[in-house]
Amino acid sequence: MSGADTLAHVENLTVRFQRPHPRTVLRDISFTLQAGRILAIVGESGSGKSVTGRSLLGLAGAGAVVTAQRLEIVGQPVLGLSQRAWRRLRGKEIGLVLQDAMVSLDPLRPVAAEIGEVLAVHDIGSRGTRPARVIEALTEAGVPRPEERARQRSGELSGGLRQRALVAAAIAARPRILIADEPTTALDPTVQRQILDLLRTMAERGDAVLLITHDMGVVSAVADDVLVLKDGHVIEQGPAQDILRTPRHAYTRSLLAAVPGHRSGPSRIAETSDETPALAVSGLTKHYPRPDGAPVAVVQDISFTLRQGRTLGLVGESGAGKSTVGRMLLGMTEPDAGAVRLLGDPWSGIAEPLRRSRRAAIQMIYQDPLSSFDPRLTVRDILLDALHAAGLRDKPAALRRAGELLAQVGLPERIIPQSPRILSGGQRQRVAIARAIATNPRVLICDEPVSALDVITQAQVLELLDSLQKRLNLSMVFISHDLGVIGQVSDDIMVLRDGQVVEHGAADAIITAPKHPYTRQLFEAALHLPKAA
Amino acid sequence: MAQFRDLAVAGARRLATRLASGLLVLWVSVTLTFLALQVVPGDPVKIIAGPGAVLTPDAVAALRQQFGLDQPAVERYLHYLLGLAHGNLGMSYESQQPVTTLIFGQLGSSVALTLAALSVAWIVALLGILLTAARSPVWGGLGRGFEVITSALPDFWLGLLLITAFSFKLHWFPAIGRGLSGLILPALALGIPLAGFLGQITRQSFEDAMAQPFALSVQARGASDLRLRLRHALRHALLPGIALSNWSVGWLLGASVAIEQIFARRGLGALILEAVQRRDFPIIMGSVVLIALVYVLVNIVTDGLTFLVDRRSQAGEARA
Amino acid sequence: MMRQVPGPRGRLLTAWLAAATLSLSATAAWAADQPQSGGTITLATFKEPRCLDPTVGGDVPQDIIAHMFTDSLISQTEDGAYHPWLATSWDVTDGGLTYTFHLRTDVKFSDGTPFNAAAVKANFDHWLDPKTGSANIAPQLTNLASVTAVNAATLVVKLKSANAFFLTTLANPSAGMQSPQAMARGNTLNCESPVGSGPFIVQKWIHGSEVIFTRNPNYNSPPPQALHTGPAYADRVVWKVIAEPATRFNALLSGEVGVLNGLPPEDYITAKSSQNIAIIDDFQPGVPWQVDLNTKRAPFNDVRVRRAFRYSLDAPAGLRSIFFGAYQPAGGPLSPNTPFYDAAVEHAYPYDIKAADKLLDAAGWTGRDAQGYRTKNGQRLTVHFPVYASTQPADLALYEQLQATAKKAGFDLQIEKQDDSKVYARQYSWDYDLYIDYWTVNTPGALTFIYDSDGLTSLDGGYHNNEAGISDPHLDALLAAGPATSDPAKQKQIYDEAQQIVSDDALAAPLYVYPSIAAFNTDKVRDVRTDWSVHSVTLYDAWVPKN
Amino acid sequence: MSGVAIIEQAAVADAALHQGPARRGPGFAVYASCFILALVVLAAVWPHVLAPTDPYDIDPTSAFLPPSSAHWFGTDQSGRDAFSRVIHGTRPSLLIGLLSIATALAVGGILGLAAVLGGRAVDHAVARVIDVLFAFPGLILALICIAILGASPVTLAIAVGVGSSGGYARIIRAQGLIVSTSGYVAAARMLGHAPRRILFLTILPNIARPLLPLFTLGIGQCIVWATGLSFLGLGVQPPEAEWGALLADSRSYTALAWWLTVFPGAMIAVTSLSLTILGRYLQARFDGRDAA
Repeated sequence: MSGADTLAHVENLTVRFQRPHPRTVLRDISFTLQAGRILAIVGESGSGKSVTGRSLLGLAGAGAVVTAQRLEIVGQPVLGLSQRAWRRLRGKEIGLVLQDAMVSLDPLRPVAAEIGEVLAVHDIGSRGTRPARVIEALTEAGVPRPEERARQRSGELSGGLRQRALVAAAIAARPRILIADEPTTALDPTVQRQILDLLRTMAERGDAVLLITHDMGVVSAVADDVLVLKDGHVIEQGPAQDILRTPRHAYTRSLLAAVPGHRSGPSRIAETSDETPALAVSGLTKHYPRPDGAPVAVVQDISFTLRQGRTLGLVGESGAGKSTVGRMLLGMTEPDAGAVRLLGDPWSGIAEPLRRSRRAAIQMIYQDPLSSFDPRLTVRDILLDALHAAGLRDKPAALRRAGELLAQVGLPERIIPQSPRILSGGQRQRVAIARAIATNPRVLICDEPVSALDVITQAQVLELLDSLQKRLNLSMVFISHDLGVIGQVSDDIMVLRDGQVVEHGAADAIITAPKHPYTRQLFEAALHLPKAA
Repeated sequence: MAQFRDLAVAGARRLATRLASGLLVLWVSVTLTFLALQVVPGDPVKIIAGPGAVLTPDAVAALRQQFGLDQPAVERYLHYLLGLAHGNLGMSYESQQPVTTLIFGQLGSSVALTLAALSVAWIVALLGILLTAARSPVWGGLGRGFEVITSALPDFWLGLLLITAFSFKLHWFPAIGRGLSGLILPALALGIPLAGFLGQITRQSFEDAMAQPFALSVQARGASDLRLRLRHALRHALLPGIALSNWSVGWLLGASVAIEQIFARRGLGALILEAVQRRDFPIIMGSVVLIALVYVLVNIVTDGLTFLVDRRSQAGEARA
Repeated sequence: MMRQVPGPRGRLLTAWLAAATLSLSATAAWAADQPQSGGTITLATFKEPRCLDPTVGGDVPQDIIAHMFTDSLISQTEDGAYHPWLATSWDVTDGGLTYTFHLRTDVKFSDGTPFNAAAVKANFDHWLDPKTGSANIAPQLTNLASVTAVNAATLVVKLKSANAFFLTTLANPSAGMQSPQAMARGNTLNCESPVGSGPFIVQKWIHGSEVIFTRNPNYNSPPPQALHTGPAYADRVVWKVIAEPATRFNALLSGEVGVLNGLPPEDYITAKSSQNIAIIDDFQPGVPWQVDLNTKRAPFNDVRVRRAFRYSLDAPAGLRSIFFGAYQPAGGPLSPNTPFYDAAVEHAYPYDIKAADKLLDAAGWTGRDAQGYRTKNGQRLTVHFPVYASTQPADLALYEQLQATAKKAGFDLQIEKQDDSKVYARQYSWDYDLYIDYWTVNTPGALTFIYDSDGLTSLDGGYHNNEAGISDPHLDALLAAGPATSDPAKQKQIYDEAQQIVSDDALAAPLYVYPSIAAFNTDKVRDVRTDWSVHSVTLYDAWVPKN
Repeated sequence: MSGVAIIEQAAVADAALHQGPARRGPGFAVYASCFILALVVLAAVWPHVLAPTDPYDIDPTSAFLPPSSAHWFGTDQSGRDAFSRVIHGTRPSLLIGLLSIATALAVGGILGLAAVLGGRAVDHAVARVIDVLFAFPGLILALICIAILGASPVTLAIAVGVGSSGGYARIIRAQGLIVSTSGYVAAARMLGHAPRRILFLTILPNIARPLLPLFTLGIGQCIVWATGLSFLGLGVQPPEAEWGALLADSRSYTALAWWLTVFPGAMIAVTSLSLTILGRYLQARFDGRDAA
């Protein structure tokens, strides 16, 4: 590649931190950013990928010691640059897009002020011409009705618009380099797709994009080149096509394997139609009052039957009513209309004391397991409490059982006296699962159980759920916005939108031949890995 | 334009809510105080007549009638509420002057001191924050230490030290000075401990704001540290402190009781202290009324300040 | 003077003796300067009155205020002689039952109302009106029969019985003449802005802070003792309240305040050594600052215990350390400058723990408990001493010292600091063993107020003057005989015996003579005098030197 | 080409990178505070150990002696040893502080729990009361309480407690709302536990968790307030050596005997400061555990 197109040179970049204790977070990373190309840095959290991006901005963090053989941005060596000189580069030559615009844009200031700031700081345009440039940047970022949006604050915008506004702020001064740090994480698939397309457009216009992500799906969607990082070291580096198709390194392969995808093949359980369904739901409806008092249907007329040992995937974008359905299935929220039957007996519309004795049969796994643990309790207390609820009050027996449960979820027994707070995210979720199965439930409601986890952990937890389901003959309702995950775990899929069922049927059928346009749109937006060579 | 109209409507609605809840607060405080004062033993006539006054039964009856003490409690209560509605808070037992006159006579001095102390508190707190918050651990430690130490300082002790050192010994300030020069020391004595409290709260939110991703975004745009602090983090940092304005003003009113004694200032604190010492119930009731009004007023000002700093909530209400 | 007023006793009756003793060294320095008109005098004192009308209630600060804006009917000099003031002369007839006053006719109150006999009658009516609630003048006029305005210049007052102190009462500043038109407005308004014919006019009362006076430009009625005639020199007088002693004194040092009424004792030495501070250093006649011993209940119902208590107190030591010698110790029932003061009882009770121990042993208080207090039948020798929450710190410190020495004799002296109203309530119900008392009065008749059995009867409201609760027919007889005779030798004999009885019975423990200490900053004001009647500060002759 | 080092000082994004500040152990300040508080407690329980001189023993001949080796804090107007008086003043001051905070937490706890457990209507009403109580000048509320109850150390403590209860009621209510709507309470319900078990084993213990740091912080504040009222003459009886009363006594002598003002006040400040530092530390530990 010609030097003229190289917008950034990075040779043997090493970053050390002195606080709170000395450690090296990045060691000898080298790469270049080329005009018109997207370089993706992939890694799990703690791999050093964010620090890499921030080092290019001179913002590696407090107490960071950044060294390199060569560090050039748009032809200018930047090592040893004064803060003042760095400021001239930031925003003007390099733009930064962070993960969540809700917190990455100043929530107190209108979007226009945020975008305009970069122009004001670099003295681009005049007070009079800047508003026009702000509108232009918003338009470039694909924001419809930019004049109106410019007046709003980030909190008043939808997730997608907000993220575009953030992009607009990053490109307003027309930097040649754009660093996008997890720009689509936690976004709904359709929005994610739009943002990635936007990055692609930037690259095609001749800018260089450094995309930082943990998701191989995102890499495969837009990246030209890939750099795989682990613990501050480069594992693998090269053109995206090569690495995605023929990963040389085992770590890269595990990252790729962790991307959830459709598990093809027939359902696992032989169908026995006369069996009592685990859950039978008919005409489930729930309204909530709007601030002005008028009721809004959050869930409308949902019916399904969950057969024992099977998994129903409940998918939809945020606000689709998935979680409300989950709460009604759990008997935590009473439906306004319709009924839930659990294992053949009425479950909704009965008195709480009646329900209480049967609660053991239906348990839940949360997105954020930590918040579901009493902060005073250790793993042991948590499990004993659950076993107490299940009727096991003999302490030695309960302790033995707790050990078995930990073994079942693949946790070492030594964590039993520990507080969940000091466990990793994956371990916490396993404790939550152990607690859920402690009562010998028949049904598990999983509400986004892996959304907050790293890809590899996510894969492991999904595998654990799968094996437990088989072993314990659990029936599951699996709620997620992630089509990949839903596709992987579900026997049946129900697609929700604005509280209504869009499509409902066997997973295979829906994935391979979605009927409803919305379902199709969802699937088109979803990211897929290229088939391995 | 529609947006502005919505805002105005929302603002007016909020104002109305504040006033209505203020009325409620006023009524509840007056009623509770009235009830509480009923159980205090002792005959108010003794207080009215003054210590050791020679009272004939006629005189007692005259005083009872004059102060409405010959009526049953319920009637006195209704009478008080009626008077309150007309801005009449009754007569002081002690000085036999209208309570409103006495309170208004002290108001100017108290308002001046409260505003001066609030200014001192905010200036000291914000200077400390801007200089030391979200900087190196040494600076942060210094700032934090200053805040913890000042917030633990007894205001009346600080006042004694200040007046002894700067007025009695060094003669930099007058002992009983009026006007600005007399305001400085008491405002410092009140403002410095309050600055410690405000500083702690503000530092927390300032450092939180500086650790938010948007702060990184701002820096990535090439903005200077000062710009980040002043234009972004400070706004966020101000909010919790502003929300505590009512508490701050309440704290100042309370602390001013001792400070006014030390600096020989007149003001509401001194008035209330005397009323309590002499069991001058009408003044106590009047003070409660005044405090309830201050509560409403400060709430409205707080709303206004919050709106200046953070228009999100109002905008949200306007849309709803 | 002007100490904290502990209770109803803080009334100034009339004095025979004047004070106005200026510190000579301070006088010499500026004696050559000539008085000049103009300027503002700031006077600071420790307590704000409830009302500016001196007869509503009746408290020490009100007397000073009365001096500013009123003139009295007659005046007194230090020799005890009566002199004309608003009354040019008077005749006493009918064996002391009829007083005929001849009044000036050229005096106007500052609101323009003329001063005349009708106005004087209106004042008498005002004093006696229950609504006024006069606690100082009205009780002294209980034997009044009638007041008649014969014509504009002549007033006749008839008494039911002879009263040697009647003119004394009229010379009291509290009995200053007020405008009938102003008094007719009712207490509320008259308290705010009373009107008299005095050298200054009440302009504004800023409650809690200050009273502002302006010069009365038409003033033509100074008493004969004044140094000049015509209007006062100062344009304005700001009468400030500064409760905090240290602040008050430092304001004087810095010149923010020109005159200090009530020099804090702890600052006495500093004031004395300051070049520009003049001290008016005197004490007042009457009954000294003392604690009355309640003889109506144990333990002070036993005279041996009372005497033991007196032996156990070492007030002079406390006065030296706390009051820096500014206050003089007192030992007898009357202050040394009171007529018929008997020096024989001054040192009747020196500090003598052994004597106290002996008396207490004899009285049966032989036990000692763990804390070292004496007991009798399992009862601790406890002495309850309610004091006002508003007590000045120096006094409190003195009581604490008394507490400490009394403990050595085995007394558990409990200083019970309470709200003023609560302390009054305890006085009303005899719920105390010690009670603070003093009378600033220039006659031995002060003893009558305190020890006559008439004083046992509670005035309405429960207040009783005889706080010791003593009812001794012989003492009553002596106290009645005193004012009735006009033979000085006889009077001396009577009052000597009375003082002996009070001292022997240990009805009260005197602590110090009531001080009359004022101070002024000579850079800011000159010719501050204490009044020719009751020692309170007067500013009629005072003037502001030009720098 | 040699590597050039850039050392950044900007603290920005620190938290973003490190997922919050590392949990800090108790630093020097915390240890120092604990040491001082240990001394304070010692002074309260066995004052004679620290100050053998009788605090009430007067000696008018040695009044107003400046600090010396014989009298560390000098002597007062009656020649009493000021150090001894300050040390002996610890017990009443501390007791008043403890009784105040106990009252404050009791009143605050009753209001806060009533709001949390009483249902929506009760919460609405109580929340209003709490708001007013919080904004009402605590010291003036305390003054009014004293006007009603009369002045004594106990009523002083109760008055300060009532006066400061608004803040505690607020915190307890807020904590109560967090707990009762928390995931773990929902989880306990979903496990099928009886409501009473959830209330006593989950909700109440978790509401009580922040009380220890609050209590610690609160004593310091209550001591400052109570000494303030005592300073105004509304507290202990003479000659009791309570810190506020000592300060009040010293007022007349500030220009003459600075030591009488400086030491009792410093004692209040240092005690309050130590309690604040310890309380903040406990609070940070508590928050850290919650947030992690």
